[in-house]
Amino acid sequence: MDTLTLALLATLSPLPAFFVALVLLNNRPSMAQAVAIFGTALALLGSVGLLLQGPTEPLRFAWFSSGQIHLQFGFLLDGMSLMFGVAVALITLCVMIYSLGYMAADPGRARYFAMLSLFAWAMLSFVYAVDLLQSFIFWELVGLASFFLIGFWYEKPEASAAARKAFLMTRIGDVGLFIGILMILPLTNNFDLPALLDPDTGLVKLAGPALSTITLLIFMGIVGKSAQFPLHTWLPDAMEGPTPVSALLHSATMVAAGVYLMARLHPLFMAAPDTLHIVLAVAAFTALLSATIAMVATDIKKVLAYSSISQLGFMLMGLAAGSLFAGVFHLITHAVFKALLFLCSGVYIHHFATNDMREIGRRGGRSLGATTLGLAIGAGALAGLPPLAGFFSKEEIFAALGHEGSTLFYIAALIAAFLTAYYTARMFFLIALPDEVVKEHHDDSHHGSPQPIVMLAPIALLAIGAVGLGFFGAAIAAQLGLVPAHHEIASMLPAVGVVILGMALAYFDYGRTAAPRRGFIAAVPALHALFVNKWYIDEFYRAVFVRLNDALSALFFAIESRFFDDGFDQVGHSAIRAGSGASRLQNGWVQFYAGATMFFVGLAALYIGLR
Amino acid sequence: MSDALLFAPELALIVTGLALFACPIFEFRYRTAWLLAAAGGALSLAAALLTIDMSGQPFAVGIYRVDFFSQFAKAALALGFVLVAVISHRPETLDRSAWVEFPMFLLFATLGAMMMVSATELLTLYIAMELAAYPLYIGVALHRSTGNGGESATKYMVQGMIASAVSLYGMSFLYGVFGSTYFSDFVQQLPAATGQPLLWIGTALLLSGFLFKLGAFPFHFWTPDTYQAAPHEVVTYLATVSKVAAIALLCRLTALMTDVQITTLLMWLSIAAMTLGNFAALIQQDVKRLLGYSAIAHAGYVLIGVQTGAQLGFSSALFYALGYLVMSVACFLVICEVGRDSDLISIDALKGLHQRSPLMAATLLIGLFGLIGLPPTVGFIGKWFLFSAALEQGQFGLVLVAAANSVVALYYYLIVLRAAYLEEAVDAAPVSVSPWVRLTALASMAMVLVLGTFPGRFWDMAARAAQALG
Amino acid sequence: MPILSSILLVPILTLCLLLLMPARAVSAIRWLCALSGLAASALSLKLFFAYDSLAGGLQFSEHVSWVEGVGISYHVAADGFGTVLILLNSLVYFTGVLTMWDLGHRVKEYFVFMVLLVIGVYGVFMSQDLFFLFFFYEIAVVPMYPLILVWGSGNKDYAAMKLMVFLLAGSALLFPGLLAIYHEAGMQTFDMVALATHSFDAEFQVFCYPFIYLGFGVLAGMFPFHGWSPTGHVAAPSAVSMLHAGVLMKLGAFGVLAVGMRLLPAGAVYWAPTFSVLAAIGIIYGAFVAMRQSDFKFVIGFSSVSHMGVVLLGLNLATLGKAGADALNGAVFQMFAHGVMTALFFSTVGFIYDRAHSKTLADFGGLGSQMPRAVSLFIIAGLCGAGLPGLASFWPELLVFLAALETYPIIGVAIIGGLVLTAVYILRVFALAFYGPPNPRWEGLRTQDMRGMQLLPRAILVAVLVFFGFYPNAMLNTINQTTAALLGRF
Amino acid sequence: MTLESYLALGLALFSLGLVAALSQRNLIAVLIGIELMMNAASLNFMAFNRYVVEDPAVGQVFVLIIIGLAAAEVAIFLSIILRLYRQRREIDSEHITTLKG
Amino acid sequence: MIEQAVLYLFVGLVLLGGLMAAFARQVLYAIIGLGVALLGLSGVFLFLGSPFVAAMQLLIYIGGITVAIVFAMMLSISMAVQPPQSHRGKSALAVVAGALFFAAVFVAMRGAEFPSPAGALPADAWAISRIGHLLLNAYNVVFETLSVVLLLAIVGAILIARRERKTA
Repeated sequence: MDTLTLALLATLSPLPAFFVALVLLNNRPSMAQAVAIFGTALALLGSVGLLLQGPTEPLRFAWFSSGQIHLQFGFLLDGMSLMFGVAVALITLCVMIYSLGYMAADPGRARYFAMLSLFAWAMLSFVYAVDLLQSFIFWELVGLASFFLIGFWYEKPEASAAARKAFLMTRIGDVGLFIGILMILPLTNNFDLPALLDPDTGLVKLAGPALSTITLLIFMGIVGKSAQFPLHTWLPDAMEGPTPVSALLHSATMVAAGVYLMARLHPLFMAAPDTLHIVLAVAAFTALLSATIAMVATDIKKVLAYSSISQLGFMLMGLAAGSLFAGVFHLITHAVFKALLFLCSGVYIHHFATNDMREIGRRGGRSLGATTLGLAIGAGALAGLPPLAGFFSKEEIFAALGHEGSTLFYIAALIAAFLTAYYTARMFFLIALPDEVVKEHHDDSHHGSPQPIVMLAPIALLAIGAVGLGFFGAAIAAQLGLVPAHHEIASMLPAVGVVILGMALAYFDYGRTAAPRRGFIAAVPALHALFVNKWYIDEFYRAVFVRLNDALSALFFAIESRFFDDGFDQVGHSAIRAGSGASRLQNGWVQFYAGATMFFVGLAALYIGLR
Repeated sequence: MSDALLFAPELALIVTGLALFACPIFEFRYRTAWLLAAAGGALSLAAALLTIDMSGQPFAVGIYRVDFFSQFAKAALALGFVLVAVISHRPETLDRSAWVEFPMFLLFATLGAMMMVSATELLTLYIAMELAAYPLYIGVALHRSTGNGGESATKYMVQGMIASAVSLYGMSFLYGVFGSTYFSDFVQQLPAATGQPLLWIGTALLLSGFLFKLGAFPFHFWTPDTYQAAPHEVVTYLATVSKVAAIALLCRLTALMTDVQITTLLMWLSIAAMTLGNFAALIQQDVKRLLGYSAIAHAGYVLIGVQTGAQLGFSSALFYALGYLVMSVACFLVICEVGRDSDLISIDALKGLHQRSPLMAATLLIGLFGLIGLPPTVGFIGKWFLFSAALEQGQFGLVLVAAANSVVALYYYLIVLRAAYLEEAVDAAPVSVSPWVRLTALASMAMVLVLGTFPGRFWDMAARAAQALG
Repeated sequence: MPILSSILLVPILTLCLLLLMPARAVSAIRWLCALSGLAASALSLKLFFAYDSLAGGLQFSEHVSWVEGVGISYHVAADGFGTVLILLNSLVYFTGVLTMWDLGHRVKEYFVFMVLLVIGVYGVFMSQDLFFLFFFYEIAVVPMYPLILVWGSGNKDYAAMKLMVFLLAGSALLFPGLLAIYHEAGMQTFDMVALATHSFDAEFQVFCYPFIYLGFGVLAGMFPFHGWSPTGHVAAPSAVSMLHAGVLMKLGAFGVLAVGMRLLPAGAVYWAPTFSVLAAIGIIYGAFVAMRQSDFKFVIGFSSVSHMGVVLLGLNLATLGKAGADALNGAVFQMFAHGVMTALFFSTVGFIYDRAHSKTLADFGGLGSQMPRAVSLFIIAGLCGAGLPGLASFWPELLVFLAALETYPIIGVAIIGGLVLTAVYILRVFALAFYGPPNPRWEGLRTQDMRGMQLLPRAILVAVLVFFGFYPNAMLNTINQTTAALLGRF
Repeated sequence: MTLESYLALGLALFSLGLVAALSQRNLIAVLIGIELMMNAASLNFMAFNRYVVEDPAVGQVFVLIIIGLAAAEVAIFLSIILRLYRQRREIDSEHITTLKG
Repeated sequence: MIEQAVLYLFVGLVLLGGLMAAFARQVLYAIIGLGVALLGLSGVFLFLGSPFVAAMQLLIYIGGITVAIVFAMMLSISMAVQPPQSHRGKSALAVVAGALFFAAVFVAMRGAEFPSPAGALPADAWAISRIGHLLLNAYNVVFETLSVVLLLAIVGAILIARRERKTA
């Protein structure tokens, strides 16, 4: 098949699935599921086909012209997009298959699968977009699809609020992104990515000093999408969505879009050192911040959510440190193992109907053996335990940070890695090694098997990925057209050290038989409270921004009703009053009439006479 | 013979008038007199249209001129008279003992109006003016009610007499300044006399008689009171034929003797009239009274055209006069029909008119839309011409004031419309509308709309008429 | 066959037929109007495709002298803008008739007024004569009063009067303005094509332009003269709100474009900074006020104020700076997109209101599971309002934002930031009315969701939104040449 | 006496008539005031007739017509007063103020 | 000299009558004032060269109109006998209006210039026959119209003054 067909297949095929599932098959969920999975499978097929064909010239088509803008749409088929496209399609498909089990009892699953298709379409189109504006459009649509998915159970007020929050927080970032993109246009008159990135004729040359501003604004969008501080708070809340959705959104796709965009525009960022410093600082701070929160969270999805934020910080650090490969590599490995972790947690949640790790553990989480194994692999990968995938990709990031020579950030990353290892292990220990196990007679009849094959198969697939992907670093680098540096064993030591240290501490706190089962941080109550309350950031936002917004809208509303509405009414009333005044002249007394008349006649005569 | 032809519109009325005079003597029924009057009016209208292109002086040289202007105005007057005559097929609010004579009064008033527009000499003008006025004093006084009829007539007449005395006094000055009563002499001697304040005082005073007929500020006081408590049919006449005659005369006199002092005065009068009329109308509860105030406001609008002192202004004023005639007929026709049994008509009495008589409601709608100045009625295009004429003189501010005024006016017209069209009836008994009135209603609606959408022909006529003013 | 006059004649004939039909023949009346809407739509589509977008300029010109003495002529022609907006009007007309399919109260009169309104709107979009432009403009405005008063709801007395007073106050400004143009040119013609050849004195332009802009701007819901619009929306029946927000408000913007900017370019340039600021304030202001409303239609009403601010901003920016073409394209595109979008909004809200007899947000809650189709449609409209890509209004906003950013960076940043505000109030509606646990009070509505014929008009509107969302070229190709021609005047 | 003094006399008469018309309570007295105003105009005509005009007959005719019309006017007004009196039992101008506002 | 004195007497009568009419507390005095003023006026007319008009003034105005007014006055006999409390403010305002008018016109009148007759008047200029001639030729329309007006006035007056029939 030719490239265009494949590209169309890879991007467009979920769209008809979305439409059909939503509009035509709304009352036939099983057919809707089939259609959706078929669509995504086709997309996977397409993307794999593209990958096999290897990088080619971008395909471009004119889209619209207005004034001096000439926009095009098309497909950018370089190594990064090919690789990432496959990852997206694959993980989406995994999640869909998994959802067959997870959502089996939900009456609205036709809508669910439709929205997944919509999501797949938007995300894949985003990945392959050749034009920055095209990227933005699908970036927004990704946000929209995730809005619907997070708020899938819209009858739950929390879910609806979470969806809203996600949409708004990312929108705030998008404003920056949008401005940034629009600032590019006058400089280049088009948004063609290869042209923009061209080192000789691209934006780097054209923008000059404005480049810092532009990249910073674009980074704002990335902050929103990839849930970096200070716009990260939507992501944990977004866990209100169905767990497979979390797996999808917070592993390979939605949040990855930000990192992907940064990777896409990496040359631009590299040319703007000021921005890079800010990126590094924000990412490092985010990584630390969210790791500390994850340390004390008890909700398994919250832990995973904060770990996502933290890992995204890692990726951005890697990119900002100058290593495209480090960022992308971690992005891909993270996609796999985080999806794995979410899917595993989904099994627990589905089965035990709770998110609380302690509760899961107590009620026999480890009895779900396959899942617990998956959890162990995922957790290991996340913690960066060699030789799992996470180890290699994180190692690249450390190397990049070390290479770049910013000791401060290197240390920050180490601490974050330490914390990651700690809370990951904590999670695992809480589930797998509870202090007591309450045997309960679980009535499985209405649930079916706790680990149906449709749920286990994706887990297995991803687990394999999480184990093996680390060894494909060179291949991935090759796809990116890079040659990964060889790392000395010695340079790996600090990283491995902190990981082991973290896990050990977690074992000391939670794993061993006489463990206190409370984190070491509980020793410092102030910090503990800070972490448990997520650094009070939500409260701060509520107290400042939400209230500011409310106050402003109240102010404007008051202006509207007091000044404009009442003002109009006042004008009306004074007209009426003027009317009654005027008609009071008409007092019914004929001589007054005549007198007034003659008075004015006299005035008129005087006017003429005196001239 | 040709003289008789020139005088044909008036002659038709005179002949009919004599026949009408015989009606009470031979104790004919009202129906006969009514039919006779309508037929006479139609005849006169036909005659006016027939002679519209003629010009000449049927009587002694200089006192009476027939030209396009006069015939155009006469056609309008005759049209108004016919419409009013048809509408008053059962003038219940009129003293029943005077029914048979009633058409005669209207007819002679019309005759007076016709003579006014042709008169080119002060004495003729004066007597024509009085001929046009006295029958209306009588008509207003012939209200059946034992309540306010007399009051209304008294007020009307006191102010009318004062206005005519002022007018007469003004004529005396013109007589003195020019030493003649002939307009032709005026024109001749005007250049020499422009510096005379007495000339312009005389002119201003002379105009007051017509301002009174028009109901313009400061001679507007009679309008609401008289409209409210005079017999509906007489009010209809006052609101239509009378106005046309007054506007025509104002045009003729202003065209004759234009001076910046007079036009400035008229401009201020115009502003005062429309502002006062519109604002005072806002709080009215009685429909006829409200329309009285609206008439004051419209007098103000028409004066916009007159005060330009230019041909475009006169033609726009004449065109508006024609439009105002048909719009008013449409409105008052409804009032005559709906208010047949009551002396006073409050806005509430119109409630649910669309159920009681869709035709009447539609007529009122079209009429009021016209008065508001909305397309596709003649009110819109009429205002367009008027404002355009003022802007030709660069009077942007005046137009702005007038336009703002029309917004104020909107309110009270809509209140009336709302009652008629949009509210449910209290008493849903259908209004019985005689076929004649039906026809008149349709005709007036058609005229309002046709004049509004295809104004070309009529505008050309008005322009020609203004041209004839010289 | 002269296509523009045919388009105009369709509703005129419909009106005549309607007047002749007995009021009892309700279903015949409906079908007549639907057919008329369909015919008008077909003709408008034909016009849309027949318009030679490469040549641009005024096409399908028809010229008949009307009042020769003063130079009034019936001159209709369509440029790119007119073509697009005529199409919009047909669309809203047709879907509006279908939306009111279930009307039972004084049906004949309703359609009479509605058709009258439609005639006026068509007339404005195709008139090339100042007189006829204003003539049709007023015709379009007036029927709103009875339509709101008889078929409206709530505080309709007040709303209808307020609307009329505002709009006619706008025409009170226009009236002297338009006539002043005529007399200043001294060409004895109201023909805009001819007047456009006259270069007006700069001082006059500066003096006259505000009258034109404000006069038309009132109808376009410009801040701070927007008060009539939300109030009117709330009280009006749904199809009237559709026409009102969908096309009527566009008349204002179109007037600014066709009269103000075309004839008085120097005035437009002079005033553009001031009016840009006002428009930008309107965008932000409308969004903030919308955030606090408790009534569906008030939210949409203020969102219209906000969105029309984008149109007006685009118009003003068109006169300034390099990105003029984008700004103007954006403004015109936004007129169309907003028209379709609000039509969808009101059509859907009207549907909900007809069944629930409530428009109060807090009354609902969880309606999403009770009337999923209606709610979905509303959500689509809402997302369009929020400027989501893939729906038509993304493009115009993009273009206007771009121009704003280039011309007035601060305004640009502020209004792009306004996107968040838009999202806030739209999502607030979703959260209050559609999401959350279903309210047992509306359980009865489960069986009354949209179906069949009720779905049709809304589906058409959605299709249009999506079509132009992904294929903006269909719009931009049509208007590009006209934009370029107009920009040539500055 | 000069023309000016005749005119001044006429003006005085007109003004006095006006005062009468405006201040008298009895409608008949109001009528009297108006008659005086008309007579002031007559006086002007006669005066101009004497001093200014080429053909003095015109002014005389004018005055004659004025007299005739005044008679008609008085007849009508008196009958209206009569009617008013029958309706209200008085002809006090200050009491016929039902129609107002 | 005596002529002058008589003229001034008539002028005095006019003013006196006017004052009486304007300020009389009783209608009767107002009527008498009217009569006096008209009488004076007809005298002035004599001096202005027109005995015919003076006679007409006497005959029609004093003999006809004033008498008619006297008859009408009988109606309001109660008011005539017992004059109502005068409204002082109102009279003052009326005087102000009158004075304003007087002043305004007077100011204008002072600067007025009037044309004087071009040549000597023809001999029969003041002849009564000339009036008749005018009325029947140039002013025939006016004359006819006057008769119509009078006729209408009479018919109207009768109709108005007739007792209203009770309407059904």
